[in-house]
Amino acid sequence: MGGYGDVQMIDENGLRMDGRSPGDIREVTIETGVIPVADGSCRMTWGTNEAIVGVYGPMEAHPRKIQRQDRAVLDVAYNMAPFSTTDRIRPGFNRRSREISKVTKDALESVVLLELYPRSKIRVTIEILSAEAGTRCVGLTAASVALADAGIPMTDLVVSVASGKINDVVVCDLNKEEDNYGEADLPMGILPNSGELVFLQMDGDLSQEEFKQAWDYNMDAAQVVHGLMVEALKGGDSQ
Amino acid sequence: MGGYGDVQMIDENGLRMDGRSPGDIREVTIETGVIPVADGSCRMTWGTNEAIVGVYGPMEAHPRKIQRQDRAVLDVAYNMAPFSTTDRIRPGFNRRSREISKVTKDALESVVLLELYPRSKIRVTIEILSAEAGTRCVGLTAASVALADAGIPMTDLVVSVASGKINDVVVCDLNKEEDNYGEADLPMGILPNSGELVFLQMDGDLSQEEFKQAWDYNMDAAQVVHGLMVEALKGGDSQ
Amino acid sequence: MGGYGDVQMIDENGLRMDGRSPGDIREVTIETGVIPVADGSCRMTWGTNEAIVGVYGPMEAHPRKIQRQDRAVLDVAYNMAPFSTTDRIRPGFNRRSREISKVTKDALESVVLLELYPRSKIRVTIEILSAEAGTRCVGLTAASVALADAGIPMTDLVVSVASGKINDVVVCDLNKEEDNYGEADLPMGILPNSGELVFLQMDGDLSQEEFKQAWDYNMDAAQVVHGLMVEALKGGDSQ
Amino acid sequence: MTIPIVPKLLRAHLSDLAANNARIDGRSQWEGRNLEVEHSVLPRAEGSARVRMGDTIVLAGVKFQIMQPYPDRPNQGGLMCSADVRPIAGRNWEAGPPSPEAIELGRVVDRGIRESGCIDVDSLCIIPGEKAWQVILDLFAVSDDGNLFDAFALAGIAALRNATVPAERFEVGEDYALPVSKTPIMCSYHKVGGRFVYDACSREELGGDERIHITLGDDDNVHSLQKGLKGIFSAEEFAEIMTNAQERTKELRKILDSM
Amino acid sequence: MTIPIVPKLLRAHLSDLAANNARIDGRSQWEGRNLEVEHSVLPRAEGSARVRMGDTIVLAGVKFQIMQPYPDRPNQGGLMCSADVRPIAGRNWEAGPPSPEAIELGRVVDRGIRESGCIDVDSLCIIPGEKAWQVILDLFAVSDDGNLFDAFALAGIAALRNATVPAERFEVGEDYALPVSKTPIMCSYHKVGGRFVYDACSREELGGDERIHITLGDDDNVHSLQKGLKGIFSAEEFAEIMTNAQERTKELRKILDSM
Amino acid sequence: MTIPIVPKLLRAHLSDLAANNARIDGRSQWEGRNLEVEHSVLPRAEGSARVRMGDTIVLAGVKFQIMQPYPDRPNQGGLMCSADVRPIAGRNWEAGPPSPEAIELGRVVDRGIRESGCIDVDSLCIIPGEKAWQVILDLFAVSDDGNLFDAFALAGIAALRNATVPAERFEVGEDYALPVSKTPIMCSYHKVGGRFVYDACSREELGGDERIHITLGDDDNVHSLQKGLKGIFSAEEFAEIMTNAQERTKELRKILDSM
Repeated sequence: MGGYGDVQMIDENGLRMDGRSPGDIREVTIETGVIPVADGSCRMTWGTNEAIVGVYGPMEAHPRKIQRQDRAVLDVAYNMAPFSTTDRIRPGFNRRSREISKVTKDALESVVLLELYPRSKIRVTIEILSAEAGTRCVGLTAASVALADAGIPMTDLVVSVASGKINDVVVCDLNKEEDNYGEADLPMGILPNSGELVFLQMDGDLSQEEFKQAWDYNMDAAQVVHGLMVEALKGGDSQ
Repeated sequence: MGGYGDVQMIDENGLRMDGRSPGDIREVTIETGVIPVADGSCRMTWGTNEAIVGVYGPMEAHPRKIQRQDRAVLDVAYNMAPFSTTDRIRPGFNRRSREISKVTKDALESVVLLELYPRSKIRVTIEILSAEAGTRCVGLTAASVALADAGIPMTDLVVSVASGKINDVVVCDLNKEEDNYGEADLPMGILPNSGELVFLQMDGDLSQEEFKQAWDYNMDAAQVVHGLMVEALKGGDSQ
Repeated sequence: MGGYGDVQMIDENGLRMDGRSPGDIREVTIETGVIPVADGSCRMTWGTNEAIVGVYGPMEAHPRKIQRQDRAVLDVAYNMAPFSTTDRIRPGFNRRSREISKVTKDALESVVLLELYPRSKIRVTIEILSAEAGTRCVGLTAASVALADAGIPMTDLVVSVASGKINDVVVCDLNKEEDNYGEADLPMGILPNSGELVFLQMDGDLSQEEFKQAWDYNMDAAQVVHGLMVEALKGGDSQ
Repeated sequence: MTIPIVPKLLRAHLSDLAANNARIDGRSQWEGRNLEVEHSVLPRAEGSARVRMGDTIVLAGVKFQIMQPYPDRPNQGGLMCSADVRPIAGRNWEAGPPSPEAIELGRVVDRGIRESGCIDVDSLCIIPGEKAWQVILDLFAVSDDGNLFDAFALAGIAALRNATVPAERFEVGEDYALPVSKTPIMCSYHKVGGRFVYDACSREELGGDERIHITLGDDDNVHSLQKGLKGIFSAEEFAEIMTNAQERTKELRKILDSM
Repeated sequence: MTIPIVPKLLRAHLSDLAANNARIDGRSQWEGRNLEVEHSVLPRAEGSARVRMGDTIVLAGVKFQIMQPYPDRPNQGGLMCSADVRPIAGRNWEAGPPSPEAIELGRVVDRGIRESGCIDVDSLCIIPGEKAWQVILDLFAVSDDGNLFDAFALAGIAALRNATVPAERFEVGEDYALPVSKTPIMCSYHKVGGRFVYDACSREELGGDERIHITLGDDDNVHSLQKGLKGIFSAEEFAEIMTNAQERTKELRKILDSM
Repeated sequence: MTIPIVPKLLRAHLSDLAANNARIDGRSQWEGRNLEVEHSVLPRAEGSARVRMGDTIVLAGVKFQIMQPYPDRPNQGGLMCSADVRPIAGRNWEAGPPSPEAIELGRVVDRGIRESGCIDVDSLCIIPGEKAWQVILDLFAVSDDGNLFDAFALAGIAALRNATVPAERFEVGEDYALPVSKTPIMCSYHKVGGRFVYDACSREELGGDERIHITLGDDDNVHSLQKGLKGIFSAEEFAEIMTNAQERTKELRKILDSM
């Protein structure tokens, strides 16, 4: 986290610079079937974030050495497009993207019924087209929608939300300025039906009480987003 | 192309700075059997260009995953030696060389009877030892001579020549200064017996009429070079 | 070698800056079993040099293409830890380390009875934790102790020592200052029982007579170090 | 990218169709797929476009950086064009360093735009010898159902025409529209079942032979050509394609101009 | 690293043990292995530590470089943390570019130390806008018998507390101890046989499910969290772990403070 | 490079030959192959040479760049030696990052030339602390029939002796011949059939054991040694080789001096 300095981001009425209350999330839209050649896909906007996810498979896993006899392997890549940020991102190897790919894969493997497809591979590619704080959450949430769109059986969808702290106040779903000057960030990946977790990261500085508040905001927000996901998968796009 | 500025490269008699008429090519020499350990080889000079090509194979294609059941695979690499240009070239990955390798491979695959050698590999390595405009043409032409020197059956030799434009005049076989200040470059890979093409690139700016003229220059020059190739392959070196 | 300039490194009594006579080596300590999870290991200090070596195997060689039908393959890596020198070393590819890994492997393959373990792999990793001239010698010597600690049969241990030249005087076992300002360095890998060699490098400038002196110093020093190696392998650590 | 094994049945089927002057998706020989072009689709880019041709979808985004001009060209900025086909775009595209196919794709599109001179690099100078704009055009494939070349080229020029130079953010003056003086258009032809067709779909690419890419400028001037893949073609075949490209590039240029 | 195939027998055995509230090496659920911490073990480093937890052994070394501060932060130096697990540390670790496992390991340890603010980057400035110290913490695994995360984090903060800024060598003043104002401590929990245990050994890692890493500061403040590997956990499980971490980090901090 | 499997028959054959004091191509133990050295063979290089030893052919080219001297050596330029063996030179050499064999080859040749001090790096200074020449020697294998080491080393020193410093092109004065004050020469020996031979051909390399490379200077001074490959040798064997190298390097130096 960037540390806050003197930037005041909560007004006298307790509202944030974009008008939200501490527990509010930004506007979310979800669309499926956006990549005609993929087996499943999802486009998700979340504030000014935009992610698209393509799912291919189950398909043959090659080379053979990556095959598992008792289950499918899940290949997950998270990437930020060069034009997704104010300063262009050079394509290529990037430790941050590798780590996010890994924790996203760990989260999705916890819900996908991989044992139904021995020796095969399912490939999930998450591309961030526009970034505005919280891209890993948008990517993971959109990936679970895209997997559902591809008809891959899962025990539950995954909803990912991050809360944080600005000006010593805990708030839900940091936007870009809040993230830049904020003091903490707590992204979680939640199974909306059980309230269990498959993804958890955090950095910054939260007291135990603040941590509890951030956790609760995430849990509540997950229910809101889950409603939109179900709607998008049912039929018409959700906005 | 570099764009021409004020450099005058055609004199009042319509001759170029090195004394050639618009349709003339530079001096060409061809020599085979120049790499004792290779199955076929060719050294070609073309103006101050010098290329050597080594052919190995047909040999076992490994790893096995690159094998094709119904034909040989052709492995073509074009590379410029570090000392081949005024400013030294750093060895290593290079997008230009990769592209030239690919289009050269595409051209040679069009004439080599690959289906005679299922599961095997033929390796063609083109090294530019001295560069003076038109190296891709010299490399492709020399490669077809080296393949013939290795006894690999082909439907025809490939002759590659480039014409271009300087001072708004279409000329054949640009030299280095002409290439630096020229306005267009049209390299073609021609089958001398049928006049068909296996290779074509172009960049710059040519009107439809200029384009036709450059095309015709290339066709005529191909016949000249073809004569030298046949002579070199028959026996004595050609110069 | 750095070349000597005006630095005086031998005093009027013929002693070196650290008090040694020309033929003396620095203090050496040897310890085995220092990596609990490895099959064999060795920690060796030599002056301010410190190396640790881990041996794993014989174990399955994979991928299968690296297997040899008639013997084990020996995988040897030499590496300097980032904190092993005054200026931090950036991790990653390094031509010097690659070459030292190769010549160390060549030396060890000369004594390990690889034919006893067909199709398997033995992995030797040499890590320099603190560097003070002569790390390749320390690494090779420690590797032969670690292989013995792992119970891998060998025809003999390998003892590696380097002599060199400072202020036109041949001396044994250069320390860091001597190496920086010295005029030559002659590392050798010696089989202490036969006096034969499995490793030899040299750079700098030595007359034939100086070369003979440096050679003899190395032979004598090898016997001294060999005694410590045997002691360490017998039981108690050697210092 | 993974090179799929070409089923012989597909090749035979495409030959039969060609013999009857038909194509696998019902189009005629020179007919393109449904085309959609949109502007300003990427909020973080200084210019952007989205092109859809049938089930092929691509994005183009323009970003700017400040560079120091090269010593021998103190008054010039730069144009860089980068094409990335990531695994999201189709099951045969794989992660990792760019394949020869991806490198060719990027370089051919780059040459068509660069060689047309549509961006006047002299106009990109801010302070001679010290600061100039580098224009970076990033092409991104969302869905590859064939002919990424034409889709990239069209999205690329559309994004450039849509771009604003972010002078204010870099504190070197006021924002202004990037001057784009020409409109180069690429048309690609693929030999399928023994004859060339325009705008091949992925099944035609899979069962076809060589490709030819032609980029023409506003006056039908040729700016870039490329023959790709194994195959032999005649002067007559090329002349026929060139004639078609002259018509088709005019139509596409009109679409861009009407936006 | 090579991912070993998990033997089903091991998983079954670990489940049985858990059912009896036992662990494979005889420890209780929240019991750590024997711990040794040493200072000043690397002669060429400006600060160093060696940590042994059972048969897991790691080193941490601190080096300094002079950097130019970033234009937008002219008064700040930098902290870089790099974790390398080379093949010496265990038979499943392989040479080559860092695996996703190694990248995660390095980044999680880095965040715990960085986010605690224990190094005041403003104090690293030498000449504003021109020169500042870059602190480089290199973590090195000697022997991996499980839970490299905690070992790295403990060695890392111990080495920083041991470090001397080499101002004399760089000719910018006199040497002084690196100011380290806080002591973040990481505790890691692994789900084994269906329940979480503290400080898993390598056999527990091999036969277990997800991991959770918690870094707490001097006042129990949370500085970093990470869930790794496949697995699902409940809010109740997490609360239990967090409670344990609050106790355990205090004990470990005391050990460092007593050195 | 691909390491070919050594046929046992070849090894046995080479042993039989050695027992009769014979070699596979009819030479005697210390006899080199036919040698040709040519100067000025590369039009774009500032110095060049071509060496042919039997069917082994190599090129060496010298280029110059202007570098900034290192802060601690403000009056010195640099010498860089790079050896590349590309697939053109033989069927076992493959494209890609340099193999350990290629790295060793380049470094051994480099050390022989560098350590002899034949290039006075102080003479390469143009403006102290600001500009100096960097001499780049590129070695290129055309045909590898064994003993690339000696061929590279000989071509390297011959190209340096042939080089002109291109001061005019870089606008820092008039061109002049690069001063090369010494002539280091490498001789390589390979153990074949149980004894060492000079200048092994590729079949001898394939069926042989260890190699020893010796670089001697004008006064028989030793500048560089290297033992490569698996194998054990005695002090007596080495003494015999060293004696031979003293003779042979003198002969080769005479050939260069007579050009």
